[in-house]
Order: sequence, then C-alpha cells, then structure tokens
Amino acid sequence: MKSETKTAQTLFRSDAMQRLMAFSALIVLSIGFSVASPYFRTFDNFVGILLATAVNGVLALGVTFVIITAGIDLSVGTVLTFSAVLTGVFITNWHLPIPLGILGGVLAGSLAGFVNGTLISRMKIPPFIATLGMLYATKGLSLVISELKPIYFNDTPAFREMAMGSILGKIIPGFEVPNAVFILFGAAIIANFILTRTVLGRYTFALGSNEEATRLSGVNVAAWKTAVYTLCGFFAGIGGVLMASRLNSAQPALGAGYELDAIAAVVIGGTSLSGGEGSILGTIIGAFIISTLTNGLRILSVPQEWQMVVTGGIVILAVFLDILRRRR
Amino acid sequence: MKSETKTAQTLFRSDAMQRLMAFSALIVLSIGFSVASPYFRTFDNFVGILLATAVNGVLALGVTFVIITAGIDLSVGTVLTFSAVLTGVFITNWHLPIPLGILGGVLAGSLAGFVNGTLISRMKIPPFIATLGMLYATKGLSLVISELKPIYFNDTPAFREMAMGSILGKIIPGFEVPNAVFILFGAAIIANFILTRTVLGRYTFALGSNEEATRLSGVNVAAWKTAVYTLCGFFAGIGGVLMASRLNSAQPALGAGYELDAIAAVVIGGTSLSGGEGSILGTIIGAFIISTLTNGLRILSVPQEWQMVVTGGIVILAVFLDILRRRR
Amino acid sequence: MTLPNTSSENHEVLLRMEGVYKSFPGVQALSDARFELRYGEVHALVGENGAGKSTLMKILGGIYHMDAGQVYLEGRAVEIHSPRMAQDLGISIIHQELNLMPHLTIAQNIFIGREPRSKISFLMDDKTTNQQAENLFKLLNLQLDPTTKVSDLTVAKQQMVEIAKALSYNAKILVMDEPTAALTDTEIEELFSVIRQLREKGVGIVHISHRLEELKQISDRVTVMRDGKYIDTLQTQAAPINQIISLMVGRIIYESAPELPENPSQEVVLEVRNLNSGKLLKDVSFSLKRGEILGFAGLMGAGRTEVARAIFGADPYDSGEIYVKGQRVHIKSPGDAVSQGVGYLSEDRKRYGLALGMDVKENVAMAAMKKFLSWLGWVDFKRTAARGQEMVKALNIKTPSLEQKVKFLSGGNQQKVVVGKWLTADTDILIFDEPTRGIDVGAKSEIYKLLNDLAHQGKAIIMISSELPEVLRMSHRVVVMCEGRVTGVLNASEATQESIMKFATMRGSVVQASA
Amino acid sequence: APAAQATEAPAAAKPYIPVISKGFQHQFWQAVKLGAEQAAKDLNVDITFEGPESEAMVDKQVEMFQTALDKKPAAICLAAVDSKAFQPLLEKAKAANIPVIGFDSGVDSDIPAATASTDNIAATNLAADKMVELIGGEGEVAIIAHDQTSRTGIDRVKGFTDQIVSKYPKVTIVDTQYGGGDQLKSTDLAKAIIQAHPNLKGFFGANEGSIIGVLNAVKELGMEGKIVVIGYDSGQQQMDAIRAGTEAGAITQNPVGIGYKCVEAALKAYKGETLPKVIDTGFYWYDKTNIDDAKIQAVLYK
Ligand SMILES: Nc1ncnc2c1ncn2[C@@H]1O[C@H](COP(=O)(O)OP(=O)(O)OP(=O)(O)O)[C@@H](O)[C@H]1O
Ligand SMILES: Nc1ncnc2c1ncn2[C@@H]1O[C@H](COP(=O)(O)OP(=O)(O)OP(=O)(O)O)[C@@H](O)[C@H]1O
Ligand SMILES: [Mg+2]
Ligand SMILES: [Mg+2]
Repeated sequence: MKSETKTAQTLFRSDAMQRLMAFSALIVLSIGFSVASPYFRTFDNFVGILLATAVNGVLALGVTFVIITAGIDLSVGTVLTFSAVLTGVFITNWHLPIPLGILGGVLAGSLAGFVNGTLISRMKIPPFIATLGMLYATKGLSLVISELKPIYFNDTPAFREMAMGSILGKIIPGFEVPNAVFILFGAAIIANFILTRTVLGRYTFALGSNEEATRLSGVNVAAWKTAVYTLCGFFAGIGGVLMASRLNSAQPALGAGYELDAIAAVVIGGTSLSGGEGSILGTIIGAFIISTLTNGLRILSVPQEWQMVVTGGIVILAVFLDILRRRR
Repeated sequence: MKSETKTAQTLFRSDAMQRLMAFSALIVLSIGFSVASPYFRTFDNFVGILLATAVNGVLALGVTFVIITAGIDLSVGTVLTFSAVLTGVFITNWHLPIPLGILGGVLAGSLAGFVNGTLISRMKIPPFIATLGMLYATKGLSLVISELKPIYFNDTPAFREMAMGSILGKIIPGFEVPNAVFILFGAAIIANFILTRTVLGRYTFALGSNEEATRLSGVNVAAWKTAVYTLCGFFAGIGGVLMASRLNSAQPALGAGYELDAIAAVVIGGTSLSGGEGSILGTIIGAFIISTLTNGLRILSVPQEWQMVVTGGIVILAVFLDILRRRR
Repeated sequence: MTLPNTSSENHEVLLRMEGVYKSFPGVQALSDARFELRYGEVHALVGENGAGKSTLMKILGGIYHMDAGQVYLEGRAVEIHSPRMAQDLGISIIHQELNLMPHLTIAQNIFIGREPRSKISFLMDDKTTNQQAENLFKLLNLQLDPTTKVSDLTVAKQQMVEIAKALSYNAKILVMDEPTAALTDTEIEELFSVIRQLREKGVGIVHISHRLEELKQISDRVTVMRDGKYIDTLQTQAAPINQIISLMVGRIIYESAPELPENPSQEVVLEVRNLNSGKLLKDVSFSLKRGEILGFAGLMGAGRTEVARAIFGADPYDSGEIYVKGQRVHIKSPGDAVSQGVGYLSEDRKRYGLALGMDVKENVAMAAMKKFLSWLGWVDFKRTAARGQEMVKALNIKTPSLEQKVKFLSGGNQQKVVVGKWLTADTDILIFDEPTRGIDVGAKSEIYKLLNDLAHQGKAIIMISSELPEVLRMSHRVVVMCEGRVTGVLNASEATQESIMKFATMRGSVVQASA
Repeated sequence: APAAQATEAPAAAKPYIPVISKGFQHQFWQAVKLGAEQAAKDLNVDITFEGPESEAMVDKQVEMFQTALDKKPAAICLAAVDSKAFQPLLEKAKAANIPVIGFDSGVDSDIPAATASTDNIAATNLAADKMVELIGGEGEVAIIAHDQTSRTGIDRVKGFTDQIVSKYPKVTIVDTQYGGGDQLKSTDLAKAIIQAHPNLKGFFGANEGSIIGVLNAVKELGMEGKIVVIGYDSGQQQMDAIRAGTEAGAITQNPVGIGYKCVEAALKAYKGETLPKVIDTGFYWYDKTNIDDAKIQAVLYK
C-alpha cells in the first residue's frame, strides 16, 4: 500500500506538474486552432497531426535519454537517414525478408549510436563534437551507400503497410489511424518503461545529476553512457524505418535539421539540458506541440515566413509559462 | 616583476598548450594538402581560405563568449541573415549612407542578441530554447522584411569594396588580400581584448565557472549575461554585413546550419561547452581548421559525399588529439 | 564604516533578527527564529542538522526572502533583497558550501564583483588585483599564490580562499557557516587568531559549527536553535557543553562513544604495499584487520585522501600492490573496488558523493543497484523504498519524504544519505573520509556507534579524520601520514594528541613506529 | 597574377572543366551529372561535379566557384543559385580568361559565353494550361514548391501563378507553400493544405521532392483521382504515379541534355569557338499516353 502511494508520488511530483503545463499549452493551441478553422478540427486532420508527429516523436524519445544524461545528440537526423538507406539496401537490393531488413536498419542506427557513445564515454570526446562528426559521417555514408539515389520499396508493398496500413481501421472501420501512430505510442511506452523502471533509466538520471558521484558509487559509467547513446541510435533507427515506410523509399538526402526539432520537443517537454531531469510523457507532448503548431498554421494558410516567426514566439512562450509555474 | 611572470603564466598555461595543439592540427592539414595538390599551395588559394573563414570566424567570436558562460546560441546564423537583410533595406531601399546602413545592420544583430540575453537572464528561458526561438523568428523576419527576394547592393559599389576590396593590395601590389580578412582579424583582436582584459570578459568566465557563486558575490548576473548575448549578436551583425558585402546582396534564405559550424569552430578551438574556459585564439584556429579542411577536400576533388565523411572523422580526430594531450 | 572602537565588552546591538519565518515546499525551515549580535562579539550559532542555521543566515545575506520577520541593523529596520545589498550593508558570509569559481585564479575569485580597475574604467587591473590579494594573505598569514587556479586547490585551501574573500570586504558582520569543517587544527588555530583580531576591531562575528569544543575557545555567546525555532542564548563560558547539547537535541545524549571493544581478530583483510603515486604518495604500506577501525591522521594535504582514492580505483597510481583477503587485486575503477568489497565515502559529498538532483532513496540505492533488481533489470521500487526507509530511520535522516531531492536536505543530512548509500552497498572494507564533517553532535555519536557496530560485525574500517579527538577515541590503531608518506602507525594505547602531532609533522624523514 | 593561358595548369593533359551546379544530392542533378560525364567521355575532358546542399546556400556555391578558379581550369560550367551575387566572381573569371558557361536557369550576366537552360517560366505556363484543362476550367488549385528564394523556386511558382491569374479568372490559387524539397515535410504540408481546402481540385508540385509529397498526401488521405496532380521533373516514384494515373502528368526538362550541352559548350569556348548565347535544352509535357515514347524516355531519369 505504502509503495503504491510512492509510485503515485513519483508520477505526480513536480515533473508531472510540468508535463501538465506543457499539456495545457497543447490543449490551448488545439482549441485555438479549432475555433479558428473548421478544417483543423476534423478527424482526418487529427490523424494527420498524429502521423506528422511519428518520426520526430520517435527521434525525440532517444534524445530524451541523452539529454537527461546532460549530453546532446546532433546526429539523430542523419542517423535516421542512414538507417532508412540501409533498410532499403537490405530489403530492395539484397532482397532480405522485410523483418530482417527492418532489424538491420534499426541495428545500423544502434551501431551509429554505439559509436557515438564510445567516442563520448571512452575517448572523452564532448558529445557535441562526437555527434557533430557522426552527423557529417552518416550524411556522407548515406549518400555513398545509396549511390545518391533514393531506394524504393516497390517490390515489397508490405513494407509500406507496416507504417501506413491501419490495423485499427480493420478492427473499427472508419478509424483509419495508421500503424505509425501506434508504433510511436508503443515506442514511447517502452521508452518510459526503460527510463522509469530499469537500471539503465536510473543511471541515465544519475549520470546527468552527478557523473563523478555515480562513478564513485562503483557504477561503470562508460558502459552505461554508451548504452544511452546506443539507445538513442536505436530510436533513430526506428525513426528511419518509419520514415522509409511512410515515403515508400529511402531518401539519402533527408534528415538535416531534424535534430533541432527533436531536441526542441524534448526541451519543450520539460527536460532540462543541464541534465538530471526529464520525462517521456513531456517529450511526447513537446513533439505534439510542435506538429500541432505547424499543422494549425498551415491550415490557416499563414504565410510560411510568418509561420516561422510565430513558431519561434510560441516555443519561447511555452517554455516561459512552464518556468513561471516552476518559480512559484 | 612578480606580476609579469604571472601574466606570462596566464598566457602559457594549459590553454595555450591546447591552442598549440589545435594549431599543429591546422599545420598538419595544410602541409598534407600542400603535398597532395599544387593548387592548394597557391597564394590565391591561401587568400581564398582566409576569405572563406571570415564570416564563420566572426560568428564564432561571439559564440565563444556565450559558450564560455556555459550557454549556447543557435540563432547566430539567422541573426546574421537578419542583419544582412536590414543592411540591405537601409542601404538599397532607404538609400541611407553606407556607414549608417552598416551600423544599422550591426545594431539589428545586437538587438537580437539583447533579446536573447533578456529571455535567458531575466525570464530564465534555457539558452537552447530562447535562441532556437530566435532562430525561427529571425529566419521568418528576414523573409518578411526582404519580401522573399534578395536585396542587391548594385547602386553602392563602395559597399562591396568594404569587404572585398583590398587596401593591402593598394599598398603592396600583388598582395590582394581582401579587407574581409582584416576585418576578421580586427574583430578577433577586439574580442580577445574584451575577453581577457575587461570586466565583461572576467564575468564571462565567472558565469561559466560558477554562476551561483558569481551571483552571491554581488555581481548583477542578469545584466552581464545579457551583455554577453548582446555581444554575440553584435558579432553576428558584423558577420551579416561581411556576408552581404561579399555576396553583394542580402540573401534572406541563408544562414541555417551556420550555428553548427560556428559552434564547431569554438569547440575545436578548445573552448569547453561546460563553460568556464576558452580563448579567442583557439576559436580562430578552429575556424581555420574547418575552412582549410573544406577547401582542401574540394581542391582534391574528393566526391562531396566522401567530403562529409572525412570532415566528420577529422573533426572528431582533432578534438580527440587535443583530449589525449590534455590527459597526459 | 565607523565602528565603536571598543573591545568585546561593548554591549551595543549590531544586528537583531526577530520572528523570522521561512518555508520551503514541504518544510517549515524557520518558525519564529531569533538572533542577536553585538559589536565585537563572536556569537556561536548551533543546532542539529537541519535546524535552520544556514537558512537564517542566507536570509541575512539576501539569498532567501523570509516569509515573515524583521531584521534590524544598528537599530534600523532593513530589508535585504540581494547579495549585493547585503554586501553594501556590510554583511559578509562564508557559506557552508564552497562558492568559488574553479576556473578563475584565487585573486580573481576574491575580487569578483569589485575588481580593481585601471584608468579606463572598464579595464581590469590584474596587477593591483594580485597585489591586493597578496597583501591580504600576508595579513592573514596564508601561504597562497594569488595566480593559482582555484580548481587546483584542495578543499581545505579553497576554504581558506573563501575566508580570505569574506574578510577582504572589511564587513561589520562576518558570518561563517561551518568554516572549520574542512580545516585541520593548525589552520583552525590560525583562523581563530584572525577572528580575534577582527573582534578587537569591533566586527560582529557569527560562527556556525558542529565542533562544540571550539565554542569555548572562540565564542562569547551561543544561540541554540532546534527545528527552526529559537531555543536559548547563553554566555559560552558559563554554559557547560552538555547543557548546550541537550538544548540542541531536546534530549540527553551520550556525547562520548561507547567504549571501543578490543579487536580479537588478527585476520588481515586489506594490505597495501609500497603504494606510489607521483609526488602525492611515497611508499605507503599498511594493513587492515577484520573488525578493526584504522584511523588515518595527518595535516591537510598529507595524502590520506589520495591513499583512499588510489585503493578505491578512483585515481590511478604508479606502483604498489594491494591485497584483499590475501589475494592480489588490480582495482582499476570504483566498480572493481565495489565488487572486491571496498567502499569509499568521499570527503566532498556534493561533488563526489551525491546525485543532488535525485531523491533520498535513489541515492541510498546507488552503489548497490544489483540488490534492487527484479527480473531482467527492472528496478524493484518496493525494496528500494523499504531500504531507503530503513536508512532514514537508522541514521535519523531529516527529510520530509523518501522522494525529497537530496539537494534540498541540510548539509548534515546529506552526509547521512551518503553513509546510508555505503551501508546499503554492504562492502566488507569501508573507507570513511571525514565521515563526521558537518554533522551535528547527535548524529556524530550515532555515526560513532555505527562504526563500532560495523566493526563488531566484522567489517574492516579505515577512518580518515582531521579531528584528533575523534581519531583517538575511535581507532584501534592510527596511521599517521605526512607529505605522502606513512610516518607512523600507533596502537590505541600509544596514541595521544602529542604523539600523533609528532609524526604528522615529521617532514622529509621516514620513521616506522611500532605496529 | 592571372595567367594569360589557362593551359599552364600542371600535370593535366586533358582540359579540366569543373561543373558547379545548384545541388548534388537530388536526382535531377544526378541526371545532369550523367550528361556532363557522358560529354566528358565523348570529348576527352576532365570534369568534376559539385553543388551546395540546398539552393539557399549562395555562399557555399561562391566558395566552390572560388576554389574552382584557383584550380585554373579550362572553363567553368555554372548553374548559379543567385547570378547577381556571382557578378564579381564572373568578372574575376573573365580577367583570368576562363570562360564560363551557364546552365539550368542560367546566369543573369553577359559574361557567360553561353547558357544551356530550361525556360522555367514557359514550362510552368504550360503546366498551368494543362492544369486548367484537366480540372475543367474552374476551381481551386494549390502549389507546393521547394523554396521561396531560389531562381527555379521563384520562376516556377511565378510561371504557374501568372498564367492562371492572367488567363484563367475562374481558377484560384488558394495556397502556395514551400517544403524545402524534403519529401516528408512536403507530405505533411500538402496534407494540411488539402485539409484546409476541401474543394481543392488541382495540386502542382514544382520539383521532384515537392510532388512526391503531394502524391503521398493524396494517397494518405485517400483522394487519389479526386485531385488533379501535376508535377515537375521525373524520378521513379513520379513516373510510377503517372503510369498508375494518380498523377495526371508532369513537365520534364532535359537534365542529361543540359549536362551534356554545357560541357560541350565549355570546351568550345575554351577552344575559342563562338557560341550562341542561349542553348535552349527544351522541356516536355508527359503523361500516361506518351511516357514510353523514346523521345520522352530519353529525358527522364529514375
Ligand atoms: N532550498 C531549499 N529547498 C527546500 N528545503 C530546504 C532548502 N534549504 C534548506 N531546506 C530545508 O530547511 C531546513 C533547514 O536547513 P538548513 O540548511 O538551514 O539547516 P542547518 O541548520 O544549516 O543544517 P546543517 O547543520 O546540516 O547545515 C532543512 O530541513 C532543509 O532540508
Ligand atoms: N585535485 C587536485 N589537484 C592538485 N593537487 C591536489 C588535488 N587533490 C589533492 N592534491 C594535492 O595532493 C596532496 C594530498 O592531498 P589529499 O587530499 O590526499 O590530502 P589529505 O591528507 O586527505 O588532506 P585533506 O585534509 O585536505 O583531505 C596535497 O598536496 C594536495 O594539495
Ligand atoms: Mg547548514
Ligand atoms: Mg582528505
């Protein structure tokens, strides 16, 4: 009984409040856009927003772990592309079975993450530089491997079905929510589980809170840090497969700049860049804030240059409100 | 006498060694490329490298200050564009005298920096978010103000002369080193002076070393932090004017991704992202490493996709060597 | 600034704080706290960990804003909004936590915020800065080079820099929040002579300390706080220590530790042979037996911490052999050490001991996560919480809940959390580096009792301490170090203040005393 | 000091002609590169091919041109992202006696000896005509383009828009947005536009990445056949869509021809031959009916 209260407390401590705040920002945005445009509040558009969140959301999951350790991963966008391209090579060029191809792509992402982690934890390269290097390297490698051409999945329609088919639509006709959305939520649940319930999650927080104290507690800091970056690469790999499935192709030139969106989602969700705190729920809400904002402004046909200005303002505002609340 | 030794010590402590290391990396790169290609070792190409460093170098100067305070500025690239566009508006559209137009552009950059600083120090928005918001906002505003079109300086050839003319070439015929290069060096000298000799510089280090202790010592942390970001915006403004002069036009869509190059220059130069240490000389060398690398690979006609891979590897390697040295 | 040019007999009130209330989320840190300070007085402020001493002084320093209450300075009601304002009012505080900028030099740290400027006002004058710092050190009789980076200093020296900085303000009121916690007796003596000088000049000094024996040496009056409340103010000379203690804890405790039982075991569990590490350690050899408490004594910088860190794998060493239970071991990381059954409780809890952003139970579990796993690596929350609860009870940790982040605990309670962490790791060999630093008398005696119990259970304990009485009372044997060498090993029967000090100052020569 | 003759370059027996395009990662540019390489082989010259990552990066392209000049080439082929910004460098090339050949959208200056390009305005005028015809002369259409500031982005949007505005008053352009040529972003962008305009009858995508986004959006919303989709350039996905009928048709340029002709012209200029100022490489409308014609197949790329 006691421990239940504790779990409840763990969930609804200040972090929870903070997510609530981000959540209210999301609600306010949604209501605002719904009032402003009838097209915003349609089921199809709602599904559109969900789908638009999928890739960035999955990326942001992994980035959440890295940021909680007070690190950063700039390479997630290009690692995503790298995974997508390798999935293409495996499935289309090598004719491997789809599950194997997907596995290969996700492993490629994890491998890139592992290299990041090794550079950072064993060779002591600052995360910013190691992952910046990885950004360049995977960007180049994707182009090299794909020979600068997109790789299509035309022979394997089942691959496209993976993300874009709708199992829910088959169960409840009319609710054609693409699987990608459920993949995002599934990944989020797994990420949340890892973060809150496993040793890896515990050490993720410990590393961000005080790395030296963690080391002096006998924890193998290098190994766990590598694990965190590998996990981040793993999620980028999933993102890459999702992206490939959605576009029915692996586009080698994609992915630049995605890292900023992913990091923004994490930070809007209340995870501190100085490490030691953060939550998956926050990140997911942060990702939704970004895609809702983008979608709403587009629906309202706001000129794109003004969309940028407004996005900038709202990102700052969302975080500011959160800070105001915390200061109280 | 005692204090002289001390100044010498300050200069040639570990920081200096570190710059030396980055410097050797630069030398090794240059020698390598010189051996590999006769075109690399020409005077014209040398001038080309200097010129290619000018904009990123000036940007990186300001970023050095911000990073020493343990902050970050993602908006420098788009603030640069913003300044360039405003300079264009002032000079070409409003027909203001060139010096006034330049001043206006630089002030616009400083203003953006001031807003960053205020958001960060008074409203306590994390630097990453505040400057990410500013990135979006200035990106949008540049497009809005320019009405999506480049602004050309065709009526004012003197503006172009500012960066691209060569005063040195007039003094020593044959040595047509464009003024932009001297502007970079001038700016670096000023930045170094501010960083090492003024109160602002001292507080820059103090903030990055222990902000709370600085506050408890009675320093007006908010004001000085704002000053640091304003200074960063100021240098971005100079960068914008340089860029406009070089391209003889203000390109409103430019600037995305520049922040990464600038930050990379700073970090390669030995400034730690966790704050408290760094140097201008290091940053300048870092900027030269980046542009020498880019230039050399181009001269060797390395395929672009491989250029990326190599760049990634070398960035990591440069920092790793530096770390090895420090570990000894 | 003009102060009445009188001695400690002046009774004019310099500072009065009345009816001060302050709450933090979940904690009423102060309720109706009171404090009074006279010109030329050293006024001790004592109380258990978490009693609110630091909080009261932070309010005085403009760092916290009180919920209710009144501050009078020289009879005038003042409101102190910022550290700057406190400075301007002549209040200077040495905080319990070190507040230095590690990347800056000593001189730069001391004059931060009021740098001597050159003729052009925005330019700094480093020459003058260093000169002034040097003058200051001469005055305080400190051996410091103003151009050394603070990060290159030991905790004790950093503490001296803090003190020098606070003194350099020429303040009317000097608050020292546990300034002696990191210092050895010699340095404390030097500090006290400076304090006496200041007292002569009429400065009012607040002295917070858990070393109650100091009170008699230095303070004129003592104010006791308990649970955020004002309890009483006494003339120090007239008040027996026991009375002060019982006011502090609200009950009677046994200040002296229970008699140390004879250690029957001769089984050597840890043996260190010829440990060398750069200039820091030279040929360090000693052995530790099951059920033994081995005290490590020495002056600041003697190398005791270095020995501990080397054994624990926190720092590499150049040469030497370490045997655990007769087996040669190669400990390369703290992880190796823990799996070999060696635990180390560091002297700087904030930097090396705690994940400040995590909560009490998580910190307690940190060094022994393996014990709290259910299948496949999931963390068993029930067991973590149960263990946390156990430690909170056993060590009497004052915390509103197990979920309180440790950064919000008072310094002493933080220390107890670190102790809890290592008790949870349950290693056979435990190295305690300054285990009672910043801990109140009640907790101290609890920790002494704990050390005894642990030894009794057959654990082998190394206790590094700069408090000689503690070393004498708690050790079966005492290893004395000086300048990186072991200069003597004394049995409890031969160990006295004098004999230890003799070996602790035996510079440059190695004399092996009887073991 | 400038060399009187570009041939003094050491070690290179064959004339060296760097080709500086506006991009290198996209299929269109790869097709141009293919043509250029073909010409290099046929004409026995050395080429290199490079371009910035996005068409916004004027400065990167300037840097590439500068480096190319430093290599003292026989001639340079340039598809300038912003030709006015290139004026000073063009003058430098002229002073060094290195001829410059423009390609793609051309270089807005009289220094280039010739320009091998597509008339983007005329091409998109045609796309607009086709669009109006296919939607039945009236209704709402929308545009997704790659970017706001590049020459091709501006010209294609302008060509399409002007034609509609001036010739077809019953047709309205309800929205024009830019997706940076990123397929994923363009997809979400197109979806939002379709959501916001339920009566949308036609959609024009102004380059390959944009049109793929439009096609994805139409597919994801189950609107295949309900919206007339017209694209630009080719690529596997677009060709499949045209064959399947989900895309009505597209304008294609002749990228391989552009690449070939500009290298060919560069060599001629180097040898001092006179050239026509404009080498129109042409554009073609293709749809289901003519996609497999030999003439069309020759200008499409996968
Ligand atoms: N910033 C804070 N947030 C929350 N609680 C706090 C904070 N600062 C202090 N407290 C709480 O207020 C109470 C008083 O703490 P304070 O630091 O004043 O104690 P102290 O008497 O100085 O103890 P010690 O001798 O251990 O230093 C403690 O319960 C502590 O946990
Ligand atoms: N981080 C460091 N950098 C430089 N020198 C250090 C560092 N830590 C310790 N030293 C030096 O090493 C020597 C031994 O220090 P150590 O901390 O082991 O001594 P100690 O006996 O534990 O004393 P203390 O009471 O200060 O803890 C001292 O001369 C000290 O100045
Ligand atoms: Mg305290
Ligand atoms: Mg010590």
